[in-house]
Amino acid sequence: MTRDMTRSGEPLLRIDDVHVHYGRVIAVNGVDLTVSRGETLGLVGESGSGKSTLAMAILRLITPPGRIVSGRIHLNGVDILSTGGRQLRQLRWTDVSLIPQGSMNSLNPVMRIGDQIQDAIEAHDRRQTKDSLRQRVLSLLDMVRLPARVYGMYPHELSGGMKQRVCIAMAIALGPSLIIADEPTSALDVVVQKTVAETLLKVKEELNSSMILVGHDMALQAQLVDRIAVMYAGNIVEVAPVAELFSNPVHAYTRHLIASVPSITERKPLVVKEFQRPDLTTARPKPELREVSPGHLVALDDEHSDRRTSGEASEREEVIPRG
Amino acid sequence: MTLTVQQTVAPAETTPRRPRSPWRNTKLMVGTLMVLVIVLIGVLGPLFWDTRLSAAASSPLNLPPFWEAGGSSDHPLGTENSGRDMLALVISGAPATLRIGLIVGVISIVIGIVLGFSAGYLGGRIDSVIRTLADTALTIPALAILIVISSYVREIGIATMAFIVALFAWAGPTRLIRAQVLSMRELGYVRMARLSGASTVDIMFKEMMPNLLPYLAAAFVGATSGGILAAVGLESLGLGPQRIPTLGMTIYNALQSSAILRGMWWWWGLPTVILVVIFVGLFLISTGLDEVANPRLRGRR
Amino acid sequence: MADVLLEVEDATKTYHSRGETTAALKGVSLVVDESPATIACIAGESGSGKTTLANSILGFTQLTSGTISYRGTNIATLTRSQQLEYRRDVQAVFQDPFGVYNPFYRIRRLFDVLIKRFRLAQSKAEARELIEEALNVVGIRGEEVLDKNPHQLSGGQRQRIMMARAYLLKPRLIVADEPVSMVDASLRAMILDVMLRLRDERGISFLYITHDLSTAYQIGDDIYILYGGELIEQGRAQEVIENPQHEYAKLLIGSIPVPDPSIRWNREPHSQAG
Amino acid sequence: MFAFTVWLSATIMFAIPQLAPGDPVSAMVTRLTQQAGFVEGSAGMIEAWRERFGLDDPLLIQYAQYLKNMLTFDYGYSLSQFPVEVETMIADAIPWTIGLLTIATIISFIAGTVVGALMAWRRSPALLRLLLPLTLTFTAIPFFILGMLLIYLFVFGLEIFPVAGGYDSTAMPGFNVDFIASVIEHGTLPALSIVIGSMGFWALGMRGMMITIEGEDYLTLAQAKGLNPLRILFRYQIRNAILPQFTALMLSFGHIVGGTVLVEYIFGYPGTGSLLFRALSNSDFTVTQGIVFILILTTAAAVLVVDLIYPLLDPRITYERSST
Repeated sequence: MTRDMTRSGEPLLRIDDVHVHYGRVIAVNGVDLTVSRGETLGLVGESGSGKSTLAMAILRLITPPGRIVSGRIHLNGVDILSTGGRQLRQLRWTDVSLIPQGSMNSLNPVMRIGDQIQDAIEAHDRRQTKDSLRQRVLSLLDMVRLPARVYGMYPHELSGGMKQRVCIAMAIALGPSLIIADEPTSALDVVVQKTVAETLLKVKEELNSSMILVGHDMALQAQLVDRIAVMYAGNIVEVAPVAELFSNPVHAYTRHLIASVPSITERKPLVVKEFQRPDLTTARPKPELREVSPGHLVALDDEHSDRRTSGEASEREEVIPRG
Repeated sequence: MTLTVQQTVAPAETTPRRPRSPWRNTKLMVGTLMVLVIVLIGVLGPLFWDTRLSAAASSPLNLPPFWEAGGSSDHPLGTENSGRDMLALVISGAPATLRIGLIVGVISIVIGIVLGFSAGYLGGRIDSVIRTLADTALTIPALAILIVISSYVREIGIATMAFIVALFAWAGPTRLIRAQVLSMRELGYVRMARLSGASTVDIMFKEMMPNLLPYLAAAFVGATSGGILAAVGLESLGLGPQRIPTLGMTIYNALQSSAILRGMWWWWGLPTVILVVIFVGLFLISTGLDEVANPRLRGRR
Repeated sequence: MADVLLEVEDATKTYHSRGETTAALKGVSLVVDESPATIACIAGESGSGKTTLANSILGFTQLTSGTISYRGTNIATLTRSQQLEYRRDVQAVFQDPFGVYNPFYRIRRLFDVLIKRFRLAQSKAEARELIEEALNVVGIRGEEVLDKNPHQLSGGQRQRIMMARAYLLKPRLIVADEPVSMVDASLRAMILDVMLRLRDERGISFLYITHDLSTAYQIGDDIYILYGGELIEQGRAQEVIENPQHEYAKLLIGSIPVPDPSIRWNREPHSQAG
Repeated sequence: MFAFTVWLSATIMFAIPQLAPGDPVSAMVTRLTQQAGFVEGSAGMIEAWRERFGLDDPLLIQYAQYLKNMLTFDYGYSLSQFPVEVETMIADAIPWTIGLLTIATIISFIAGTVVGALMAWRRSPALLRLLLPLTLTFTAIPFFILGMLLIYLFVFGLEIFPVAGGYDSTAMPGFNVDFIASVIEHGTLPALSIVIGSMGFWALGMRGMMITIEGEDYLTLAQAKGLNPLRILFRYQIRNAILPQFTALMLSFGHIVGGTVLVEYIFGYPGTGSLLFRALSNSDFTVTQGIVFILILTTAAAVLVVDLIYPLLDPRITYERSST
C-alpha cells in the first residue's frame, strides 16, 4: 500500500499554492492546506467561495471551462497534478474517494446499487470471484446500516438518506486514505442528516481515513470536524482547530459566520452585515497566513481582518443601508 | 418538497455581462438566407421570365441546359419531354411549395398553441384527451393515410393540399408546447403572477408565451418542413394538384419517364436542388432555434 | 383578546393517484393574529405537509375538507372582487430566489403590474414614490435595480426585492415559504431581519414556513410543528423549543446541530435509516 | 394505444370514401374505363364488389363488415389485375419491405446513436466532431431525393449497382448464395438512402441527450471512482442518454414506412411501396386500401413492441408514466 511507503512526518495531503480558474473567474486563488492522517478537516465558506472547486481539484475533477492553473497537491507523497491517464484513475478511489452532494442524482439511475458499488471495486481490484465481490458489497452495506436487499435495488427505490448511505458505502469500499465529502448531508432532513453524519464519522474512524468535509453549515461543522478552514473569495482566510475557531475567531469573516449561525440553545439578535465580495475576475493578492496561536492561522493582511479577538464588528465592514 | 442547497462550483455572482443575443446564431442566419433565396426566386422570377412557359407544349421537347451540347439560350435550363421550360417550372414551383409549407406551419402552430396550452396548463381530463389524440396522430403513418385521402380528392389545389397535410402536422407542435407549458406551470414566476392577481389568459400569453418563443418558432419551422415533405411526397406520387406545376409533380413526371437513366439530370435535378435548399435551410433554422432555446447545445466544439 | 387575521380549521388534503390515497394534511388547525402582528412558524421536514398548507392558504390548491378563513370569511367562497382584495392582503415570498423572476422582463415590471392591477397610484410620480419606498424598506435603491434584468441581480437583492414587491401592496399577511433556505448565511440574517422589521414597524404578520427550527426559534412568535400532515406540537416559540412534548418534536429538536463544539451531539443512534 | 391507433386509422379510411361524392365503386370503374378505354368484365366487377361490401346495406353494417374484413386480412380482388386477390399481392411484397426497413432502420439507429454519442463525448477526436455536422445536413433531405442522387451517382454514373428489382433475374429465388448476394446487391442503395437520410436524426437526438446529462452528479462520481473512460461512456453516459431515443424509434417507424414508398418506387424494389405506387397509378383502390391498412398495422405493432421493451431498459418507467 502506498500509504505505508510515505515518511511518517509528512501530512497525508499537502496542497501548495493551488490556483483554479473558471474562464475569467479566479475561483481558487492560491490555497495552501494540509490534512493529517485520521483527521477530519472542515472546509467552509459561502457559495462562490471556492470550497467545492478546491475539493474537486484534489480529485482532478475540474471540467472545462474550469482548469487548474498552477500549484501542487501531494497525497501520500504523490503529486496528483502531475499524474494522468491510468495512473490517475488508479489513484482515484484507492487513495481518495468522493461522497458527492446528497442531491437526488449522484447514483446512476439505470444501474442496480450492487453493480454500482462493484464497478468501483472491480476497476481497481480484479482478483476476486463474483461471489466474494458480492460478499464484500454486502458487508459494506452492512457497515453503513443498510439492509442487504438494497443490493438489488435501483436508486429511485431508495430514500434520500439511504442513497447517501450507499454513497458512503461506495466511498469506503477500497479503504481510501482520504475521503472528500462535498456537503454530504445538505439535501437531507435534519433527523436523517444526523444519522447519516454519525454513520459517516463511524466508518471513517473504523478505517482510520482522513476526511475533508465541505460545507456551509457552521453548526454541523462544529459537531463533526477536528479542524476548520474558512474560505472566502477563493482564499483560505482562517484555519484552526474547531474549538479554538469557535471560541476565538480572529478574521472578521469567520466571526461573522459564527455570529450569524442560528442556534436553538439561545435566542440571540440577528447580526446583519453584508460583505462586499471582491470582483472574482480580477487578479488579487493571495493573503498571507500568520499563526496567532499554535495551529491557528489567520490572513491578517486581508482588508476584512483586524487583530482584535473580541466578537465586535470591525468598522470597515459594510452595513446595509436602511430606509 | 426537498431542500436542495445549490452549491455552484463557479461563483454565482460574477460580473453580469449581457450575453450576445442568442438570436444572432450562425445556423439560424444561414438557414434564413437559404430560404430567402428561394422566396426571391419566386417573387422576382416572374418579372424576368415568362412563367407561362411552364405549361406543357409551350416549348421544344427534351432540351438540355444552354451550356450543354444542343442547349439553347431560349430555354437556359432546358426543357422536359412534354415541352415545359425548366426555368419557368422552378420559378412557379418553388413558391407553391413554400406556400403549402407555410399554410401547414401556421395551421399546426395555431392548433398546437391552443391544444398544447390547454393540455399543459389546465391538465386533468382535457390533458389526457389531447395527449392521446396527439400521440395517436404521431403514430399513424401519416403519409399512408394522406395517400388514401389524396387519391380520392381529385380536384386538388394548393390550399386543399395544405389542409390535408395539416391534418397530421399539428400533433408535433401540440406535444412540444404541452411539454414546455407543463414544465413552466409550476415555475416561480408563474406562481408569482397568480399571486399578483393575473388571469389565466395573462399568465399564458404574458408570462409563458414570451419565454416559449424560440420553442414556438422551432415547432413552426418543424411543421412547415414536415408539411413540405409530405406535400412533395404526395406530388411525387402523382397525387398533388394537377393544374399547378409543382416541384413534386415535375419529379413525378421525371420518374415516370426514367429521366435519371436517360441522363436528363436537369429534369429531376433542378427541382431537387431547390427542394434541398429549402429543406436544408429550414433544418438549419430549426437547429439554430434549438440552440437559442437550449443554451447548452450552443458553442460546443 | 387578539384579533384573528387568518384561521385554519381542520384542514385536510388528500391526493389520489393510481388507486392510492395519500394524505398531505390531516386536520390541521392554527391561528395567525393580526394585532399584535405575529410571525407564526410552520416547521416540518419534507413530506410534512407544510408546503401544501402554504399553497392552500395562497389559493394554489383546494382543501379536501376544512376551512381557511381570512378575517372571518372562508377563502373558498370569495367573490372575484373579494379574491383580488385577498391577493392584496395576503402575499408571499418563495424559496427559490431565481425562478420567481420572469427572465423576459426587467425588474420594474414586477412593480408596475401590481400598481396597475390594484390601482395603487393615480400618477406616474406617485407610482415611482411607492416603488422607491417599498425598495427602501428592504435597503435597496430603485435606480440600482429597476432597469436591470433578473440575471443581473445578486442573490441577496433577489430575495429582498421579492420582499419589497410583497410590501408594495401593504399586505396584512406574508406567507414566507422557505425564504432563506437557498441563500447564504450572511444573506439569511438580512432577510430574516427584514421580516422582523416589517412586523415591528409596519404591523405585517408572517406565516414563516421552514424546515429549519433554529431560524424559527430566532424570529418566530409561535411555532407549529407538522409531521406527516399532522400538527404534533404548537405553542410559543420559546416553549416549543425548550420544552417539547411530542416524541417526534423532541427527536427533531435533538437532531439540530448545535454551533458549539464543546456541546457534543448526543451520538446515540436514533433510528435505523432515513 | 395499439388498438386505438388501428381503429382510428381504419375508420378514417372508411369515412373518406363515404364523404366523397357518388358511389365509390362505380366512380372507380368509370375512371378505369376512362383511362383504359375498356375494362374487361367491368359489369361483373361492379356486381362482385357491391355484393362483397354490401353497399346496399345500412352504413353501420357496412362499417362493421369493413372492420371485420380489414382485421381478417380479407381485402378482396385487385381492380387492375382482377381476379388476383389483394392479400396475395401484399403477401408477396411485404417481406421485401419489412426486410429492407428493419435492416436499414436498425443500421441507421445504431450508427446514428454512436455518432451522436461520439459528437458529445469530450474524448472524441476533434476531426470527427468537425466532420460530422456536415453529414447531419443529409437529415434534412427526403429519402427519395437521396435515392435519386444515389442512382444518378452509382447506377447511371459509375454503373456499379443494378438499378431495378429486388434480385437478379438470373438468380434462383431460394436459400442459395447467388440469390442472397443478389438480394444484398439490390438492397444496398435503397437501404443506403434510408440510412443516410435518417442517421443524422438519431445522431442529433443522441447528442442532445448526452449534453443534457453531461453535468449529472453520477457522471462526476463515476469519474471519481477511477473507472475506465470507455466504461463510463457506455455504462453511464450512453446507457442513460439512449432512453429517449427508443421513444423516437417508436415514432419513427410510422414515418419511415410511409416515407419509403417513393424509395421503393424509384429503385423498382418489389415491396409494398412499389405495389402501392402502381396501385395509385392504376387507381386500384382495393390494393391501395389493403396496403395502407397493412402499413398502419405494422407501424402500430412496431410501436407496441418498443413500448413493451421500454420498461426493460428503464427501471424507472413506472415512475415516469405517472409524472408525464
